[in-house]
Amino acid sequence: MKINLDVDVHHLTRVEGHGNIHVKVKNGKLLEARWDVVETPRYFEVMLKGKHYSSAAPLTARICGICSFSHTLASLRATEAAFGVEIPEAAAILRLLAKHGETLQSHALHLFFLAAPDFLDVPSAIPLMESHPEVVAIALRLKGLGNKICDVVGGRQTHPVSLQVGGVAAMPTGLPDLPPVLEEALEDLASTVELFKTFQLPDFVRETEFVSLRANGDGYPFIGSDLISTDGVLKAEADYLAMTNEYVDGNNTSKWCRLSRDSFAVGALARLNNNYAQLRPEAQAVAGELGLAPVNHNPFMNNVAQLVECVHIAHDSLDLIDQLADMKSAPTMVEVKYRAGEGVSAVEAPRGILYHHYKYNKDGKITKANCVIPTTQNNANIHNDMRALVEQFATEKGMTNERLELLCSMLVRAYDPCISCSVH
Amino acid sequence: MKYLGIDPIKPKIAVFDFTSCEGCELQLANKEDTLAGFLNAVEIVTFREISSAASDDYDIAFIEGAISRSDEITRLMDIRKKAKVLVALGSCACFGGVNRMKNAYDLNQANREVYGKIAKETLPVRSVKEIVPVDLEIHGCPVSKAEVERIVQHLVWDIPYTQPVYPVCFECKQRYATCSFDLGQLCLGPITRGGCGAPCPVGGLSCWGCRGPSEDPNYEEFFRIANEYGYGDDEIEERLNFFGGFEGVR
Amino acid sequence: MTTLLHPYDVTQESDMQSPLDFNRRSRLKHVDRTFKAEIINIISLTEMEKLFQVRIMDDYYRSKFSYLPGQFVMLELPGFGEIPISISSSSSNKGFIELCIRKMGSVTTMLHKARRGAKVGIRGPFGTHFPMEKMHGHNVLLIAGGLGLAPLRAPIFNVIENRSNFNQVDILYGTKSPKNMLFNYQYEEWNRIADINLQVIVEHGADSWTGPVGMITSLLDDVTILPDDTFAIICGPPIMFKFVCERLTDDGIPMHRMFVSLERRMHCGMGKCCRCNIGSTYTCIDGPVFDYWTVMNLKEAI
Amino acid sequence: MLHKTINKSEFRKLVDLLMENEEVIAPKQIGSDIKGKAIHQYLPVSTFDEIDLDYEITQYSAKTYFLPYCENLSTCTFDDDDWTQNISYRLQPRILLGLHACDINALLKLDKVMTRDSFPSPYYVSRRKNTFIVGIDHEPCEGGFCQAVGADVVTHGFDLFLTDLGDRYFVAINSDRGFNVLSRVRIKNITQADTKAYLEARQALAPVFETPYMHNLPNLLDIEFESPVWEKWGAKCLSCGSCAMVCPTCYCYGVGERISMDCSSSYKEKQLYSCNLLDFASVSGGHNFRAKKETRLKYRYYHQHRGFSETYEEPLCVGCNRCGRVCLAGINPPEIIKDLQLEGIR
Ligand SMILES: Cc1cc2nc3c(=O)[nH]c(=O)nc-3n(C[C@H](O)[C@H](O)[C@H](O)COP(=O)(O)OP(=O)(O)OC[C@H]3O[C@@H](n4cnc5c(N)ncnc54)[C@H](O)[C@@H]3O)c2cc1C
Ligand code: SF4
Ligand code: SF4
Ligand code: SF4
Repeated sequence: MKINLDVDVHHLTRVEGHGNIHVKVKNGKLLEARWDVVETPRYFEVMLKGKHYSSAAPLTARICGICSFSHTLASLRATEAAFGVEIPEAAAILRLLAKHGETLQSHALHLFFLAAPDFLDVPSAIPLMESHPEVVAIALRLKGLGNKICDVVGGRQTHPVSLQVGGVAAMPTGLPDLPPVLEEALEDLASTVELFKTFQLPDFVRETEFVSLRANGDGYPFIGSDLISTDGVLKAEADYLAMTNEYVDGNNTSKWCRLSRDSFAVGALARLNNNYAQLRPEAQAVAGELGLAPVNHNPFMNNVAQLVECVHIAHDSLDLIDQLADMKSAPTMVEVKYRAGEGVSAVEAPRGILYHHYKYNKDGKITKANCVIPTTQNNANIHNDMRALVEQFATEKGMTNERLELLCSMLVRAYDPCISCSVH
Repeated sequence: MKYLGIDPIKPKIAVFDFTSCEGCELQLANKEDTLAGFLNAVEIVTFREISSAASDDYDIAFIEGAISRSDEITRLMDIRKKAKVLVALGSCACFGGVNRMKNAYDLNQANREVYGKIAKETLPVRSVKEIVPVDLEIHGCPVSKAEVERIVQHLVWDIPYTQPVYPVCFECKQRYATCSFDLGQLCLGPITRGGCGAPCPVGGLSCWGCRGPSEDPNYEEFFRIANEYGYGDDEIEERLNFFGGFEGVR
Repeated sequence: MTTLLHPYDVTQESDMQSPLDFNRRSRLKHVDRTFKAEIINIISLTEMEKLFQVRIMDDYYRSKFSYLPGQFVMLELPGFGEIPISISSSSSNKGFIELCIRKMGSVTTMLHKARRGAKVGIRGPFGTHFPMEKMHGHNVLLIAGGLGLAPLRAPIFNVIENRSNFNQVDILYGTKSPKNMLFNYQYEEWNRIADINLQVIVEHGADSWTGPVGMITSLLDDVTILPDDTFAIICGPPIMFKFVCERLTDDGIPMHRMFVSLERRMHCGMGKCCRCNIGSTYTCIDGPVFDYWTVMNLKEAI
Repeated sequence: MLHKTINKSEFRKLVDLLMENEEVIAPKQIGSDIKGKAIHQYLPVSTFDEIDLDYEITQYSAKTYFLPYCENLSTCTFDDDDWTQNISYRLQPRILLGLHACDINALLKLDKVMTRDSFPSPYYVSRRKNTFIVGIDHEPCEGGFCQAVGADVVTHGFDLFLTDLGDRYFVAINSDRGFNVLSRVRIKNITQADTKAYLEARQALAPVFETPYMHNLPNLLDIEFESPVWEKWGAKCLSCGSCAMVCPTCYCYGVGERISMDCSSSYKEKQLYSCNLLDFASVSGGHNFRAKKETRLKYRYYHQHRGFSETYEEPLCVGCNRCGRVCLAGINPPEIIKDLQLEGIR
């Protein structure tokens, strides 16, 4: 067989952050298939040292511009755990609503702007404004809704200000504006499902261990709870290090992770594989329509899982706003008394489970910090998937460098990696 | 899209990211209600975060992020050569942003702490203007898309743009907010450049100064006030250093 | 349910509807309405200045629009801003007005791109004027520095058109350099046809320049001033008219016979925004034309 | 002016009735500061219980309901090379409840600028005429000096004005619509006892605090134009404009225009400004007529206490001292005026 393929992507596009793909196939033999993260490191864990507890969340929010709410929430919860602070019920609901806003915004951005162009054969969403105006209109409405929720609850679309140690600054005044837009979004999501039915996902399966939060009986998990894997590992939140097992790879500025196998996956697909039963029936129905049932081992199905989650979130947000309507004068903040202590928090960022871990001294200043990012956990798995993908497809008839490059790129994008996040 | 018989220039825009969270880039794709108009007014030729198309032929380069590695310096110098107008987008590009706090630590030790034995290359954080000349700065962490729109309009019509010179307090007051100082928070509003609409004090967190100093700020009085309200020099220092815009004012 | 409070609509206020005079004093309804006007011609004067001939499009409003030398209009580029600009043409001109505009900031730069036929907005006219009638039968000394010639052109036209009403007329004009000179195509006409003694001085000469070089005050050395019979009109940058006015005071011209046009930041033209306010004086209503005594009393005026 | 009394329970009914029909703005406690002092603000309310009529002073004045911080003056729509300008004014009536005398006096001063003179402002007039004002008597607030500027008593400029007589209010009716609205509930004619009670109540509101000595202030300001007092206070000024934003009478503004990204429409926006902001008097080309903090600060006082007096025979300031309270640097009229008086004597 005379198959020679050579793919070299320097700074993959339509992903957050900087990563490279190298594939070399010589005479049908795989010589190399690499996914390398080359993002500039920022040393957040070092910068956190010595900082006052009130700086932790605003600082770690800047780890990532796309999932700044997740970082904020993870950070706040870690601090609250260290100080033994219990936030009021209304604050917990508001935080989950803000989280939903972020997930919706992030998933919509990924599905329409980063992933969809591959399926519609264009380099970006910009040309779609002419060729598929209705798709773009839906995309903008959904993303806009996510941003609006963030804005109303968090005070800003990116890097929230109202979410603070002890709860949420105040009951937002803009809540009543949201339900009508959410109702509209349900229709837009239905149209999106129809669109996704027309997309051909690559037929690729590699058995994988999926890690996520585990539902604690109160619905699909987003903020804090036990940790679970499809290989049967179950750990407490505070025991996260046993779940992540970070190590440094020479080619990457991002660390890599392993658990039962030499890599594992986190993200929408992992959440869904572990917590399918907790999805709202409307979301389960959509999953069924799109052929997604747990446990699914096709990484490209992560796109579908995101869409299913959007449906879940839209319905859930309406419920949360309903609950809040009866809590107009309920407290949203408790007084915070700092003390020496240690806290861990796990939050499901849009692209997977995110951990923050701080140690505080008696002055309320950080002495040690650790953040483990979803994409850090995914990177090794992407790398392994890519090897398998190339092995499966390299020998396919008519395979060209371009097609292989597209396939590999689509694979990385399917994970919706947050690369600068992973190199924080 | 003619205006009063005048054809706008449709500038070719390229967006590049360096050491940052890519939040400012993300803002470019936000403000969904006017996004179509925004994307129509310019020709985006390179924007890695949302597009696979790329070209070296551009008029305006938006630079997001601080500079903290040697390859970034080379890349930036190359962009400067190609761009007619170079815009620093966001506080990381303008001042180094939160990244600048890294400079207070020993980098070798930092490397050991994060990466153990396999150290990664890193340089002290610098802003874009510390490396190449910058034509226009858009402050903020993240930038406000409304302000970006305004600036892009000025670029599209090629007319000069003036930044607001007043401090954040002014807009904070216009939003009917209660002063953070009254609520027991240290606020940099009195010395920080306005234009953001004061989302932070209005949202319940005081202003942390992401947009850097306003024009002719009264530092002396501000420090006196902060002390008077009971904030120690350490606290003030930590806050001033947060976004890198106030380096050396104290 | 019966209404407790009845909405009040200003636009229905009958006694407010018709203007008392066309300068729209007391016209409550639509004080912010601009007259749409077409740029009918653009004359490039220097690198920085262009002369725009602008015509109000509505026939009725155009026929009603009248102004006096020294008044200004608020010129609007919808979507870009509104700026005060002195009317630079003859007040007897009914068809169009002329605005001489220097490219400075955003609105003026945008305006410099405009083509013939573009439609802009005009509000006004606003402000006080040079009291030309008072000067009848006297000598008139018109002194301009730089762009100051633009507002001075209206009184110059007035003098020319009513030449017999004035005695000796001098125009002294100073600019940075010969290439900054405005309206030089008209000097000959003013000199020869209108019998006006026009003198130009530049701060920095050039090879082709044969005229005098120096500060504008040095031109005054060669002008005979009859203190009891002379009115002076001075337009230019603050520092210039300070020097000139002090010099003329020394020469004996009473302060109330010297008129200057002040420049201030303005956002409304109607004595509301306060940007041009100096103590209790609104430059847009009580000015821009002031006599020198008033200016002296404004403390910060210069 | 007609006078009646109304029981407090009836008054509550009246407010409920008003609330059913229109937007009601009233003083509302929004929290407390770190020292535990209540913070009040004029805000839209939807139930009577949200209202706190016994407030001392609101942090912001009610000015924003007449001169909004940002107001759309006109919009333009573009069509090829042409455009059309559209202007509309606020028409919806609303009720502003619980204004103190100083704040009503402030409106009367604004009326002088905005409704008379050469160019009345239709934007202001239409908001003013569409606002139903119910005032209420209250003792002067701490630090206020309304009495010194004659702003503690008000005789017009409102629809209804209340004086608390314990179980009932003594109501001054100053407009036909005020009369009409009152006729919806049970009111009583005033008795001699009511009048006596009213006068006693007023008496109790007499000066409580030391107020600054304002004698001959307009002339003093003119004479002390170069006084070092301005340098002393100017050095503290943050040039943030907070004073003008909370002041019930400061009305300076700027106008800017914005065009939509697709050039299909634009609008002209008025934004209240402050003479303390750095670029208040700067012009294109870089010249700033008031480049120094102290000059700008001085001119705020100059306008309030001399300029306005020259034109209207009374100061613009109503002595609420909101500007003094809001200023982080502690710049306040009573102390500045005191300093000027001392400086004048020296
Ligand atoms: C009574 C009067 C008459 C004038 N006549 C002329 C004239 O005949 N020809 C001419 O070229 N210029 C004249 N000017 C100056 C002209 O108004 C300014 O150059 C112009 O406003 C600059 O606007 P810009 O948007 O280009 O500048 P920017 O610097 O972008 O200014 C932004 C805004 O600031 C305000 N502003 C800035 N400078 C001035 C200023 N000097 N005066 C008032 N507002 C200002 C305006 O609202 C302007 O829109 C006159 C000014 C006044 C007060
Ligand atoms: S909260 Fe901050 S920005 Fe707002 S007025 Fe107070 S000091 Fe100024
Ligand atoms: S209020 Fe301060 S911290 Fe917040 S966006 Fe504005 S300048 Fe930045
Ligand atoms: S005391 Fe201050 S805020 Fe009150 S009216 Fe006078 S100047 Fe305005």
